[in-house]
Amino acid sequence: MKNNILIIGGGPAGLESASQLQRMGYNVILIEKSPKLGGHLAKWDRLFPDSVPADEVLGGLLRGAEGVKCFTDTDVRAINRLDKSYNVRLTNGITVLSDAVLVASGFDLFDAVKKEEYGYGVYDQVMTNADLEAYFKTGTDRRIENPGKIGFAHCVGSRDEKAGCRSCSKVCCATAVKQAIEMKQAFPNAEVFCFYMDLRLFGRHYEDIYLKAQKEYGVRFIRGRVAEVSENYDGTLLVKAEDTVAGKPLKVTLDLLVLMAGMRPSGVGKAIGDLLEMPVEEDGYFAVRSGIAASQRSPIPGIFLAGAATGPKTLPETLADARAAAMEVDRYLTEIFPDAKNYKQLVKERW
Amino acid sequence: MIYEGKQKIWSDYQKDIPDDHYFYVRSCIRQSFFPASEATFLDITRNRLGKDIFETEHHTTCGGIAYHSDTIPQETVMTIIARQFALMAKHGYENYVCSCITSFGLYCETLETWREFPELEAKIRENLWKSCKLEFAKPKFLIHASDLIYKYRNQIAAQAVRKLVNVHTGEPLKVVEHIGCHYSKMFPSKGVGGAEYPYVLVGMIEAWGGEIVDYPERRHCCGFGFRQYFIKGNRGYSLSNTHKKFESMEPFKPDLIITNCPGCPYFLDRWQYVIAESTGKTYGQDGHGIPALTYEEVAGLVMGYDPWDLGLQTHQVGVEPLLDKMWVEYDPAKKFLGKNGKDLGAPAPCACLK
Amino acid sequence: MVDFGFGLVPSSRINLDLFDKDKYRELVKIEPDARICMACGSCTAVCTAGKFVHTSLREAIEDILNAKNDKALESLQACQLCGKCSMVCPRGINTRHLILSINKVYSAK
Amino acid sequence: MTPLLYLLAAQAPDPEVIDRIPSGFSPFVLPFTIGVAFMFSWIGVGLIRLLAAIPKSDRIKFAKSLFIPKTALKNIKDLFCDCLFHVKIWQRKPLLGYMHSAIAFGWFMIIILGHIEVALFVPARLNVTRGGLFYPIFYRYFVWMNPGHTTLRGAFFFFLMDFFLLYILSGIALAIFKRFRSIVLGMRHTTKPSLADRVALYSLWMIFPLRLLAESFTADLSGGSFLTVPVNHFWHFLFGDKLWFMPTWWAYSICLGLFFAAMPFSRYMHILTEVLWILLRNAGIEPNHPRKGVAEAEIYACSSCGLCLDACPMNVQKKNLKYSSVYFIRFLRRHNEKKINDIADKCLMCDKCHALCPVGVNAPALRRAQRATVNNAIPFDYSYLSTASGSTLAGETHATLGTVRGGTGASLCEASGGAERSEAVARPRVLPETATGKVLYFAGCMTHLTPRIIKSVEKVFKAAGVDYVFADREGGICCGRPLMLAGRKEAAAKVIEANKKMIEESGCDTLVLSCPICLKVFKEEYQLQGIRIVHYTQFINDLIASGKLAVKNTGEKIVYHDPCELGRGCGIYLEPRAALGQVGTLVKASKEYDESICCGGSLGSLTLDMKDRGKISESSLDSLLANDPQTIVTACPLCLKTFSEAVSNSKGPRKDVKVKDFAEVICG
Repeated sequence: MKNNILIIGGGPAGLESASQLQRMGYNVILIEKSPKLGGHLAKWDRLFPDSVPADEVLGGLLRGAEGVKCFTDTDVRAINRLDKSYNVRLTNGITVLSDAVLVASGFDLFDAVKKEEYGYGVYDQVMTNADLEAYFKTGTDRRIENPGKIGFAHCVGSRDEKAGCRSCSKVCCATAVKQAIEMKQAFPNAEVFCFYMDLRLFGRHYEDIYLKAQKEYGVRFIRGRVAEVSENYDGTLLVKAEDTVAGKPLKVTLDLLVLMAGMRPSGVGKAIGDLLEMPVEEDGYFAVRSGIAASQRSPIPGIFLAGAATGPKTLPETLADARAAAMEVDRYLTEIFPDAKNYKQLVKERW
Repeated sequence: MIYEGKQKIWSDYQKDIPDDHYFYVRSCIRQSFFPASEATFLDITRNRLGKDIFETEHHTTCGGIAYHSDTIPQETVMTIIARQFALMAKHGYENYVCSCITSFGLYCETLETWREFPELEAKIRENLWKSCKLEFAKPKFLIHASDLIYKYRNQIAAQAVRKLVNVHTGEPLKVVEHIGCHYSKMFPSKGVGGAEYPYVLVGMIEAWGGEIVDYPERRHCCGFGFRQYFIKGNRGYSLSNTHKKFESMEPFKPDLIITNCPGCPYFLDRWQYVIAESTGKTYGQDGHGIPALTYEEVAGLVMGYDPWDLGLQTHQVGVEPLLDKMWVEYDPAKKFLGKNGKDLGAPAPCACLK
Repeated sequence: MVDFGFGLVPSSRINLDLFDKDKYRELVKIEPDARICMACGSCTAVCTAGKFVHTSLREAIEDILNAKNDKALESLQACQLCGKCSMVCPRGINTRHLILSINKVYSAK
Repeated sequence: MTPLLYLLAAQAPDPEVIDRIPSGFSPFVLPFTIGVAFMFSWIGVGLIRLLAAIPKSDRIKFAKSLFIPKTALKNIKDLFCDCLFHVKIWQRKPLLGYMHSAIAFGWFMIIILGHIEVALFVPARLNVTRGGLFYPIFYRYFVWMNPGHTTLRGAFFFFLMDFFLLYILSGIALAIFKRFRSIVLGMRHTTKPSLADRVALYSLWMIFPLRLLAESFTADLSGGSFLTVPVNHFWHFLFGDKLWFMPTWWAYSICLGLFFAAMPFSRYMHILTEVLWILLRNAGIEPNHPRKGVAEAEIYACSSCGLCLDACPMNVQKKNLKYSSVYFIRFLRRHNEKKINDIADKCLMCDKCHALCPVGVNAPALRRAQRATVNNAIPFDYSYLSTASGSTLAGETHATLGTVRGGTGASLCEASGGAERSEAVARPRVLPETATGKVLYFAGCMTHLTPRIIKSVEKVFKAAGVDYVFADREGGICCGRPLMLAGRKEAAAKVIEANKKMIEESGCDTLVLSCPICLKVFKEEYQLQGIRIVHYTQFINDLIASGKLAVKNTGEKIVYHDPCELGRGCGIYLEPRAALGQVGTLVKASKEYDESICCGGSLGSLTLDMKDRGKISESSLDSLLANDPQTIVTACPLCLKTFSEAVSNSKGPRKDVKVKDFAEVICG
């Protein structure tokens, strides 16, 4: 008998776990709320640290998930937990009886408007990391016209309790360094500044791009959070921060400021979580059975988690997490689920 | 600048302002700096808008100046404040309107502190009873006087005899708005429009036909800063603050500065004189300064009050060029006449500031 | 002019708009390592001269980038070129040449 | 010798040689005469300019030196050994030495013998007005051998002339061969010749074959020996009775003319300048400017032989060849400022090129002088060095410095050393007057980055019961050598002055240094009267030799690395080896003693980057590990740190090799 598995979310985590579970012989149904598969990856141009085209990676994921039943533009309307399975009614009218649910609802980019002092949506020359990726993809953005001085503000909506997020978003430092290099490549005469609190370049080759940004591109790294931004008479930006290494306040006039919006728990994911009664932690991300030993299992039996639904992750981490989640689903469906008699006991022991 | 972006933020920071029955508390220093402003406020609200505004001669200072100068224990300040509130309740009011920003900030701070620490509130209640035999009460609405003018800005515009427009060019006047720091920087949600893009004064200017100038150092303090000003040795810092603001707004060529705090119009006005006389630099047109007015004064001007009744002669920076631009009729001979018609004497002319 | 007994206080703020691009380009041309400092402070910590007077290559690099060229020279004028800093620099910056180069480029008016 | 020759002449009453051309002139001599006249006038003017650029005191010193017997003898010896026989090259690369001496000595002899022949047979022609400039050179053209009157004396000269011609030709053949296959002569790299070099070089190659040709064509008329006569017969066999020999003499003269005309602009200028340089060098005159005065003689004395190319440790990478001393000197000659500075700054100052130079050109000193022209002007402020005085600091330094007496004082030192550490004052540390130790140990900046050296040295001192004072336990000031290496002689003087004061006030009689960089400058610049300045390798070797320090031989296979400043810099090669021989088995490195390869960590280079230094470390390790030692021992903190890092960063079995300091190995 082929078990039905419902995967919620068609981003990298959802696609990768769908592909793995399908290979294992399960009947996988994937739903995606937006009209397109790929999540944030579909909107990104190149990926750190090696500037691999995002389309290439996404293409591989989509090829892997070929044959999976995918419903785009589809959300969950209602969920009923039966004895062991879930009866899920979708917004497209279809009802799925699913033996396991994998939530891969990902993350939302922090809404940079909320950092009022940075003036995103108010000042003409302020944009976000996502806007810049869109520019790299399309080649047009009204804000970018041969900028002479470009700033990157790290930690926008990350490590900022006032913005509702105490933790680090993990990917912004590397993204900022990558984008700084790309902007220097596009505009070799530009001066580029990165305003950081700590450079959290923990991954393999990440330090290399940092060095490259300094050595080959002359990117200036300033240790200090951007504190406020104003617009000058000529439309340029006046940016203030402290150079905490020098221990002095600092100001600079910029032609463009890119805000490195961090990761926030997905709003859509939260709604689905509510339907499933999934617990969330203080940081807004879904709680897991054990952060170390069982980080792809929800505290609720039969519900699994993959990717940024359980906290900020880089893309390779997300994909590894998705594969691990697929293994967890498989273990559950072979070891616990089929034993109708001892199901409750087994869940107690092994979940 | 994307106007829609600011509108979106403004819509997030709206506060409830009651329609009528206000208990009005004056500001200590405004009464000596710009005494006509409060009088104008009462005249507009009572006589032009027909509101019930009550004030009592028994209210005192809020204690803010002493508090910010670190010369008074917090409990004492809170008891003074509790007495003010008790007076309001005693007279049957629950909408507390204060004229001073320092007071407004301190009231907000005190109410928040009481909310966080009920045991402190209990203690103050006891203090109040022990010292004044008054019943403790808290206002239902805490409002700054500028909030009221903001609320009735459109009614004022309807009664206006002129707009904030340069009659010679037909262009709207360029107005710099400056809120007092303690209006919304401590508690953004307590101020109309929040702290980043405060709307309370912007709303008035828009309603009365002016154009807002958004200059880089708009967030910066006027330079009052209690300890910076009170001690002469620190006064240079106060001056430098103001200087920084003027340097920043200079390229925008503003016609007028509008403020809602006791200290701001005073320092933005007087320091222009000090900067001019000590460095030779002036920021208005042709060696003039930029008039820094209170919101009541601006409201009075658009509603057709006589400039000398509004107390515009108490400003160091001459307001005549602004009056000319707005086509306000005035009698230069009456500029320095007292209320009783006696000549107060004109101040000595400045060397640099016209 | 009137003396009020107080006046404008000079700002301690760094103004990056004053950064001397041309001189920096000259410096980087003769010593590209100037770019790769990550402000760890090892050089300052081991400095032989720094034991006696304030001496810091880390600060000097920072000062140049922060448009305070004269201060950069000040931070280096006690240097004895002993080379300890070059031995401890985790980025392998040729610190002695950098010090000489900063002096050459920035003391030329 | 000449009377003997006349004795031989006495046997022949009739003239043996007849002046064939009465005018003593033929147009073909013109190219040579013009060339050589040009060269001599050029050199004459150059010499006057050069001498004028030398300070007057040095000029007097130079003139006097020529008459001091000892110096004069050395001059003669050096002129013969260096200029003619190229003894230094012989010692290292015999084939190459043969090549150089064949050309130099052979040519020298031909010129001398030519003149002797003229003097013997047609003495009138030595007069300049009668062709003295060219006649001895083209002697064979101008004379006719009186048949039947040949004497033993004539045959003797014919033989000698042919012999030396053959000798030169063998050298030329090697030289031509070397151009194409230099490695056979022991050279991995050869210099790239400039245009003038090429003109002179190809002329030089042609001169002697053409001389053979010309002389062989006329050998039946003017005589010849075992070489020219058979060749002459061959020509007769080929072309018949009448030989048309004028073109050969023209060609010979043109080649000579070309060579001499190109000489002032080519490396061959060294042939004559070397003489002057040797005289100046032996007079003890040092250059005070990188290209004026003595330096000019020095740079023109460079023969561009290219031995420094292989000597230079940087040349493990081909891209660094352009920074070698030979090119530095070439650009000094050409006044190419940009390149001069680049090259001057790159050098590691390991001194190997100087040690190996056949003419003793001190290129590192020239580079230092060049650096001084740029770096001396940099404003520095060392006023802080003079703020401290011995008496003001005596009270608190006493405890910090910790005088150690024998083994028992150890705990005292450690206890009191830490106690006042927090009070380290912001002034140079000065020794207390109460310090009684006669031995002063100065670790130096770099040694403080390698605490194992300090620890081992102290351990050795305590074991041997040395009563010593540790001068810079809390850190001192720099010795001044790095400043000197950067060309900042004036700044160095200030640092030296401060240190000198500290040492003199200490009352020590022996100063022990663990850093060779310090050692060199202390020895050369400090002029510490009555204080013995020794490296710890020397000091410890003495301790072992005198039985004060007992060591145990572990049999460990040890290779010793000669630090540049210790070996080539101070000439200390044997003491460390003698001591190490007592604790282990010494194996050889492929390059050692004065040929030792710099570790790559040298403070000398101003611009060499990490990567390039790494390559040098690798090549130095290659040499050290040639005989599979277990341990590399060095006696310099910089070498120690550099090798330790290089070994730990390398791959494969090399990672297991231990890198230890000399004292570390001694104390086991």
